Amino acid sequence: MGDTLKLGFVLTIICVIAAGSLAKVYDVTSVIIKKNEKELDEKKRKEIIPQAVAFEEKKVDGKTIFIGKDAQGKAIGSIFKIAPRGYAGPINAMIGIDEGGKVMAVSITKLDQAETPGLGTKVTGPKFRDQFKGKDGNALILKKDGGSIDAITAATISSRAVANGVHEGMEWYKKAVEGTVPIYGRSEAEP
Amino acid sequence: MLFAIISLGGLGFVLGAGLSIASKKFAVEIDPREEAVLKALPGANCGACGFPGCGGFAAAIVRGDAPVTGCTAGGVNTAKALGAIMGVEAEVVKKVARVYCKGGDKETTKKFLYAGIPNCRAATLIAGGDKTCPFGCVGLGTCAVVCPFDAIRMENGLPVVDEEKCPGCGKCEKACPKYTIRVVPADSKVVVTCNSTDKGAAVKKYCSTGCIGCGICVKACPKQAITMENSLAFINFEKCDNCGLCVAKCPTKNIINYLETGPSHREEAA
Amino acid sequence: MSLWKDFTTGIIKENPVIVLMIGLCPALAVSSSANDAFGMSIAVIAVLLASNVIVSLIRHHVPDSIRIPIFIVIISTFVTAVDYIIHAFDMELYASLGVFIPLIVVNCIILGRAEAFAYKNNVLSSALDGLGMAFGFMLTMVILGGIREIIGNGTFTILNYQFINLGQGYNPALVFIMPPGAFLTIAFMMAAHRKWLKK
Amino acid sequence: MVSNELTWYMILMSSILINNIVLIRFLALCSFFGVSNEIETSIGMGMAVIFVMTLASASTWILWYALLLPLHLEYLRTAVFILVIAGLVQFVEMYMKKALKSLYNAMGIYLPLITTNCAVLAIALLNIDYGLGFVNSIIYTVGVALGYTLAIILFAGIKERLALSTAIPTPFRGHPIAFITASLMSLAFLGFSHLFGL
Amino acid sequence: MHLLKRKGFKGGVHPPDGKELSNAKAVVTLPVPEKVKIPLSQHIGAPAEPLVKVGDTVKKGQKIGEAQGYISVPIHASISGKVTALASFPHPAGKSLPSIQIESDGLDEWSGDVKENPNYKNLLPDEIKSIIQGAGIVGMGGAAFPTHVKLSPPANKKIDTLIINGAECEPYITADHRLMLEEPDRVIEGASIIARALSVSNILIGIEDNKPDAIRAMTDAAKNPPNSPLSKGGEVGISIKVVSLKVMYPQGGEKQLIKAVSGREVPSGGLPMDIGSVVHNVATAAAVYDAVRFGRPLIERIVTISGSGVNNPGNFKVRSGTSSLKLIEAAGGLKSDIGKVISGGPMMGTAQHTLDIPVTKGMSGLLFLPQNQVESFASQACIRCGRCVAVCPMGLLPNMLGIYAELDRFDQAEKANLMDCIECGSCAYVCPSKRPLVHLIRYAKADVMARRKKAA
Amino acid sequence: MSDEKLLTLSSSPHIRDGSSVTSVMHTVVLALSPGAATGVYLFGLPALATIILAIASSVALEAWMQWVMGRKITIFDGSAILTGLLLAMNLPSSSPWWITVTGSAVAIIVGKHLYGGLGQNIFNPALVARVFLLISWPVQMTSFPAPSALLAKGVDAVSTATPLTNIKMELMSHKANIDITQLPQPSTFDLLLGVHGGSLGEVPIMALLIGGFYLLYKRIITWHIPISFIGAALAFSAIMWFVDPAKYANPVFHIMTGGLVLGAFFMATDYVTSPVTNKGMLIFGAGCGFLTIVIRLFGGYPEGVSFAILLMNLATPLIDKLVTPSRFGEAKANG
Ligand SMILES: Cc1cc2nc3c(=O)[nH]c(=O)nc-3n(C[C@H](O)[C@H](O)[C@H](O)COP(=O)(O)O)c2cc1C
Ligand SMILES: Cc1cc2nc3c(=O)[nH]c(=O)nc-3n(C[C@H](O)[C@H](O)[C@H](O)COP(=O)(O)O)c2cc1C
Ligand SMILES: Cc1cc2nc3c(=O)[nH]c(=O)nc-3n(C[C@H](O)[C@H](O)[C@H](O)COP(=O)(O)O)c2cc1C
Ligand SMILES: Cc1cc2nc3c(=O)[nH]c(=O)nc-3n(C[C@H](O)[C@H](O)[C@H](O)CO)c2cc1C
Ligand code: SF4
Ligand code: SF4
Ligand code: SF4
Ligand code: SF4
Ligand code: FES
Repeated sequence: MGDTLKLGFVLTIICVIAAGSLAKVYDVTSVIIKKNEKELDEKKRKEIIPQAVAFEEKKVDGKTIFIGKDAQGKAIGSIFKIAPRGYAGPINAMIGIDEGGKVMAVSITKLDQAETPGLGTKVTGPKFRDQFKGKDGNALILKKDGGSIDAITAATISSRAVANGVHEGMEWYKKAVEGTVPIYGRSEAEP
Repeated sequence: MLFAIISLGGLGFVLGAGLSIASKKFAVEIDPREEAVLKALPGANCGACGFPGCGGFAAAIVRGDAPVTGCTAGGVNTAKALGAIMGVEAEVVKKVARVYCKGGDKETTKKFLYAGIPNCRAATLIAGGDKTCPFGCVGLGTCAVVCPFDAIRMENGLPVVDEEKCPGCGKCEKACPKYTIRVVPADSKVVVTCNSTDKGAAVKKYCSTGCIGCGICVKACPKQAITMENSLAFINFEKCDNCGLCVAKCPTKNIINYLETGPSHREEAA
Repeated sequence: MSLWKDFTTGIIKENPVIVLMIGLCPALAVSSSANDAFGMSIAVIAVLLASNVIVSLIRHHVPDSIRIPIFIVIISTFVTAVDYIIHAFDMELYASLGVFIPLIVVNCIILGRAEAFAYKNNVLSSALDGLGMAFGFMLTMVILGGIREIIGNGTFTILNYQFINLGQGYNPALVFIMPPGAFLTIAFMMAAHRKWLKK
Repeated sequence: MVSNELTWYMILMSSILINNIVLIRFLALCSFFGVSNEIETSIGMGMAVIFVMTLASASTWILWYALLLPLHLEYLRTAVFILVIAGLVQFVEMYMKKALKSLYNAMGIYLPLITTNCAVLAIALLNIDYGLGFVNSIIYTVGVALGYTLAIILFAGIKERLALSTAIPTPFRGHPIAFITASLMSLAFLGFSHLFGL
Repeated sequence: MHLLKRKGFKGGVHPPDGKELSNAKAVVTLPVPEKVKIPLSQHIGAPAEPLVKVGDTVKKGQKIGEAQGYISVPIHASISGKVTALASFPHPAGKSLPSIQIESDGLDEWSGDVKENPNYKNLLPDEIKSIIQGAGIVGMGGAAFPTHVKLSPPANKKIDTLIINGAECEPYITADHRLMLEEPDRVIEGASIIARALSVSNILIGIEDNKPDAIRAMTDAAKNPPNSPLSKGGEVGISIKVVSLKVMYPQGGEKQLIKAVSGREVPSGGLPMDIGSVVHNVATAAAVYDAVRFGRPLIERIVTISGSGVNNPGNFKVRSGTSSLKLIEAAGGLKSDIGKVISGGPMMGTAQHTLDIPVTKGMSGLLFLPQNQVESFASQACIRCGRCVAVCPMGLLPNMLGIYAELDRFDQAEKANLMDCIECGSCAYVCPSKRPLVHLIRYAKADVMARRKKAA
Repeated sequence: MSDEKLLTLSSSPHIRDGSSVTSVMHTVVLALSPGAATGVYLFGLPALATIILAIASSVALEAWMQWVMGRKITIFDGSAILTGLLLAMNLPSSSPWWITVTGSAVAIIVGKHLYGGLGQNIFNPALVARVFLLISWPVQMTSFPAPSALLAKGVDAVSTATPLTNIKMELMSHKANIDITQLPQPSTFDLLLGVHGGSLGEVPIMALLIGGFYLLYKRIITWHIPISFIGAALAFSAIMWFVDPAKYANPVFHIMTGGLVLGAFFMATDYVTSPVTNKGMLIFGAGCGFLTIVIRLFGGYPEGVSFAILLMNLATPLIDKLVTPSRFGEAKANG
């Protein structure tokens, strides 16, 4: 029995040391991780609306949108997520829409999708994404479908998914958000 | 932090204590000697011991089902090592494979053209093999194929054993349909390399080097080590002291003295 | 001399992945680009070195019957630490290595070395052995990842620096960055290694 | 990707065929290559994996949601999980060896191999990462283990045939040709990719 | 007209039969040879022991070799004359084996032991069996298994059917065909005697339907058996039925024949008697008739000499021990470029290395193939086409047996039912990779048999 | 020591049926030629170039491999020609040369000779190559020039989608009201002749069927695999069609499109990679047919024949192990 206790004891000590050190590592790194994650999100939003200095989070119709504001606190655009179904699952994109109801930018990072590498993943490239800039309405769908977006060769499905996603996002935005969100010139001081 | 220490520590304690209890409660005896034996074996997994690989042999030794001398591949040293582990004295003689036929392609006649599998045992299923001599080496090299130590090569339709590589595992002997390759004590160097018990006249018809049973060697041997059995000279290893006097006398040059051929010399020195 | 041998065996003669065939999972799973492969190797080096050293240090105080759980605790501590550190400093690498960082715990190389070497040898030897094995792992990983990335993507990137870019004219063979390509590449590496060692 | 929204047979399809743990996800490779020389042993290995994985998934899931998460000890996850798995396997092995000799001979001898089988830990972790409920975790685990069993049995069949071939070029004999085979198996399994939109 | 499935079995092949070379040639009885070399081993089982010395004079039909044990038969002089040698001579089996050489005195006198038995119809089964054994009768269908053994099943095996094998499925061989055509009565009578020895009343005679004339002759003979021994004396009447069989090699294989004529399947590893059947060749039946009716031992048989290597193929009745050189002469000599000589048919026969071999009781034919018909040995890896599997009449996997044998994996081969193989050669015949499957199988069988013997 | 001419001795049987590996392979090549010729007729010179290049590179690579390994060079046994031809028939007629050559290399080196050459491989070499190429270069491997008249320049011919791709695209659009019956598709007659987009050798169904029946007639192949393959595909697609004709195409359409006929008669029947017993072949064929339809209807790829055959190839050793012929005398052994 003494032996048993001894073994248990040794292992306990090791575990205690391990747990202690892990707790320490966690304490140190978790702060950095949280900061990094926040910065990353911020960075993404900044990329979509570079002029914005601050973002306001708002829930509309069950969806989170971020309203970007300039130095004067004026709303200059909104950012929200879309997740159209692509070739291999959802493509988690973010789009920004300016005060005139036109697309400011579409952001899709490599981590946001699972399309075929070298094929569907091309939707993450600027060449495809930048086509959406400054467009609205039916211009947002693929040329094949009557719009103005060029599909990626041999990845029509992914391209169409993104285009339709952006288009539907825009429709939703117009319907649900317009009027409830104070952009379009009206400024509102922060409380 | 506190929770962390308590939970992981607790888990550690439970596991440590639990495992130690369990290992006692469920203990199953494993013989440490088995591991030691396995380590002492050469690990060629040749199977010559008759067990499935070295592991099987090790288990058998520990069970007492196999002798410590069972590993022919390992030779004397292995046997000694195993003897030390198992606490028994090993007594082994170094063995080697020797070819008991000297009638290659050049010396012998064929009775037909063989069209079949290049395997000596398979070939003897067809009219006993294509050589006119019913006792001679078939020459298709099955012994060389089965040798796990790559110690046999074929020359002039006969196997040649590299004594240095051959540990005397006996696989070739088992594979040979004619018993023309045999594992014998390595220090018996003078060998009658014929297997034919036909009468001299018959042998002469089909082989220019076969033993014709003339008996000259019997007379030449100062040790009375040679006897004539069924028209074939037979050397008793126990009596023969490798003097080689018979070699010079044999009219068909059938007797070979391995002392004078390469590899065995060096081995003797070592 | 013997120390040098402790170090080099792991790199070539007993290369963990292509000779000992251990630690295969991370080697194949995170080698679709040289960058990931490199990052993974660094993580493995850190864990392997640290665990070998610690195990070797405490080896006289470890009761035989619970050595495995003790090793596991030690290793998993380092692995978790490495996991958090990567998470903190390279988000993208963290995302692509994914579940394979915690899996370093069960990577047979680490436990295997702890058990087979560090548990029986002094600290210096163990450290060198760990380093050698880890470098062997890294070498295989970078070559494997490099081949796969060059053929399958037309690029070769380490630490986010692009060394090779075959450009637009090259049509990458996508299969190389997919699962079959990993198995295929490592098979050829093994065969080449054998052929090379035989000579 | 597996999630709680999928029906049970979709989870199975995904884990057995589409994301086959060995051929597509690269887990459990050591035993896949090591214990696949005969169909019979590979079946034993498969059974052992199914058993251990299910046990491990269930216990780690409970530990996570009942202990680590409430106490905010997420960072102990790896250490706790692997300890529990290792301990579990060792208990099971010892118990079987003593009490269930015939079962032990059929699959117990493969148990130690499983401790270091990264798939067991991986699935325990993935159950958490995917946020699967308890039942879905078990379904997913069983699916993964079945996928492993399927792959290793097919592989063992092929390897038995390869063992009868004396014509494989020397540098490729043994492991390299086994990897080539795994590569081509994986190629064939890519045919299942995106099955049912998964 | 083939609405009804013709009688046959599963698998099999259709080699070109070459029978047209000799099936229209009536049997020619060769003159008494001046010298015979009679091997002491002409059957399966222990060889006979010689009863004569060099210099002894012997008469035709005199016993010159004594059977050794139960599975063995005596050997008889096939000519009258003087014993001139007791030595080893080439034997169709390939090696040289002990034989008795007799030089003829030209008289061809029967030994006094040979006595007619006009009352043979009243013989009891045991008496018939001992006459058959004493006459040295062995199966003439190829295997040369002592006939009396097959007639004495253990008490627990109830035999209800006698099957007479007139299939003669081997290409080229026409000896049985001519026998059935020319002397159907002898066959029917012999079959009836065997039936009586076995106490069965049901005789089925299987003949491939490429021999319609033989089927007709046998059917006629069977319809009114000249003096059927069993129909007399108040015992049960016997029924003799001729069954026409699908032409398919190896229809004459015992197990295949039984399956075809009676639908019964001999269990794996079993014997025909396990399912109440006994099979005998037509020539065996005729020999039984000669022995029981006339007291004559088995000293002559019909041999087909054929193949495109001989000038004049034909069927010859010859004394056992006659040199094959005599037969060649009778068949008009050889064309120059003979490459292969086969005792028996091309599918199962044994290749010979000399032209001078003695005729034995089991030799149904001698085949001479010119060099350009000799198959060269150029085998490749198995391409797994499955043809061998499809044709194997025993339902085996010949491709796997071959591979196992090649790798010396005899245990695996044995598990794959190696020992069920009847060595019919169908598999090797169809293999596009020209794999020597039968040779490989024999190689493996030899090993398994040696091990079984050692274990026993 | 003597000059006397010796007789030859071998084991029985002493006669052979005259078939040989070479003659078998050449017969299959002959049987494929109507299909290949129609392919060339439909897609013009580029198709011819692809065929010639595939065959030439396969044969050359086989010779090279055998030379490197120090083996006997057996390029004239026809198996490399056949592999090359079948590979070409599985490619779009417009394949760039490097795709064709890479395909041959994968087929001959990885698919065949690493396993030890003819008879030893586990997977169908041509299909290994095709799937390898499809996954590596999906753009090139799924761009099919429209068929045009003889000698048309394929280079600038318009690309068309195959009938199966049409359907897959519709399904993948995730629209609410999918109705594939409304899609423009070639007529049955055009399908028979092969006047639509697709790999150069898979479209001419009629010509392929002629070749397939020739193989059956010559007894190079047996009916088991083609019939069970097509039968299973027919049965399973019919069930799904009854379930929802708007989402699942009718069974006849399934048989006549894609590589099903080519696969069923010429590729699934490859001796080396399919089971040896008739029962095994039935299981194998049925598995191929079922998996083909599963992949077509529910998978990510429009076409599933290649994958289905490869998947069944990898089950072949197991099938051969489990499904053995009924042994003579076994059934009644205990009865
Ligand atoms: C291996 C493979 C991967 C594919 N991956 C994608 C993909 O990621 N995104 C996509 O839209 N289509 C993908 N496809 C679908 C085809 O490329 C399909 O033919 C294409 O989407 C049709 O577009 P096209 O009309 O531009 O040729 C893939 C196809 C294959 C064979
Ligand atoms: C493949 C094969 C083919 C045979 N063909 C014949 C045949 O055509 N005619 C025949 O009488 N016996 C043939 N036999 C021998 C029979 O199996 C059986 O031994 C014989 O008919 C028994 O009669 P017996 O003892 O009178 O010879 C063949 C045997 C085998 C294995
Ligand atoms: C194209 C084709 C299809 C066939 N289909 C069948 C079939 O579905 N069922 C069947 O029993 N026989 C079918 N047969 C008949 C076979 O050729 C053969 O008669 C039968 O399979 C017997 O073969 P077995 O000796 O392997 O039993 C078919 C023949 C051909 C040429
Ligand atoms: C009926 C038949 C079908 C064949 N099909 C293929 C095939 O689909 N692909 C291929 O590479 N070889 C095929 N071959 C050729 C040959 O079997 C192939 O090269 C071997 O797989 C190589 O070992 C076929 C041969 C035959 C007789
Ligand atoms: S006579 Fe002797 S040496 Fe000559 S071949 Fe025969 S056994 Fe060999
Ligand atoms: S010694 Fe025996 S096995 Fe070796 S080649 Fe001669 S006959 Fe064959
Ligand atoms: S395996 Fe035997 S029984 Fe079967 S076909 Fe071949 S020789 Fe005949
Ligand atoms: S017939 Fe020949 S090539 Fe075909 S499966 Fe049988 S052994 Fe192999
Ligand atoms: S099983 Fe995954 S690394 Fe060994």
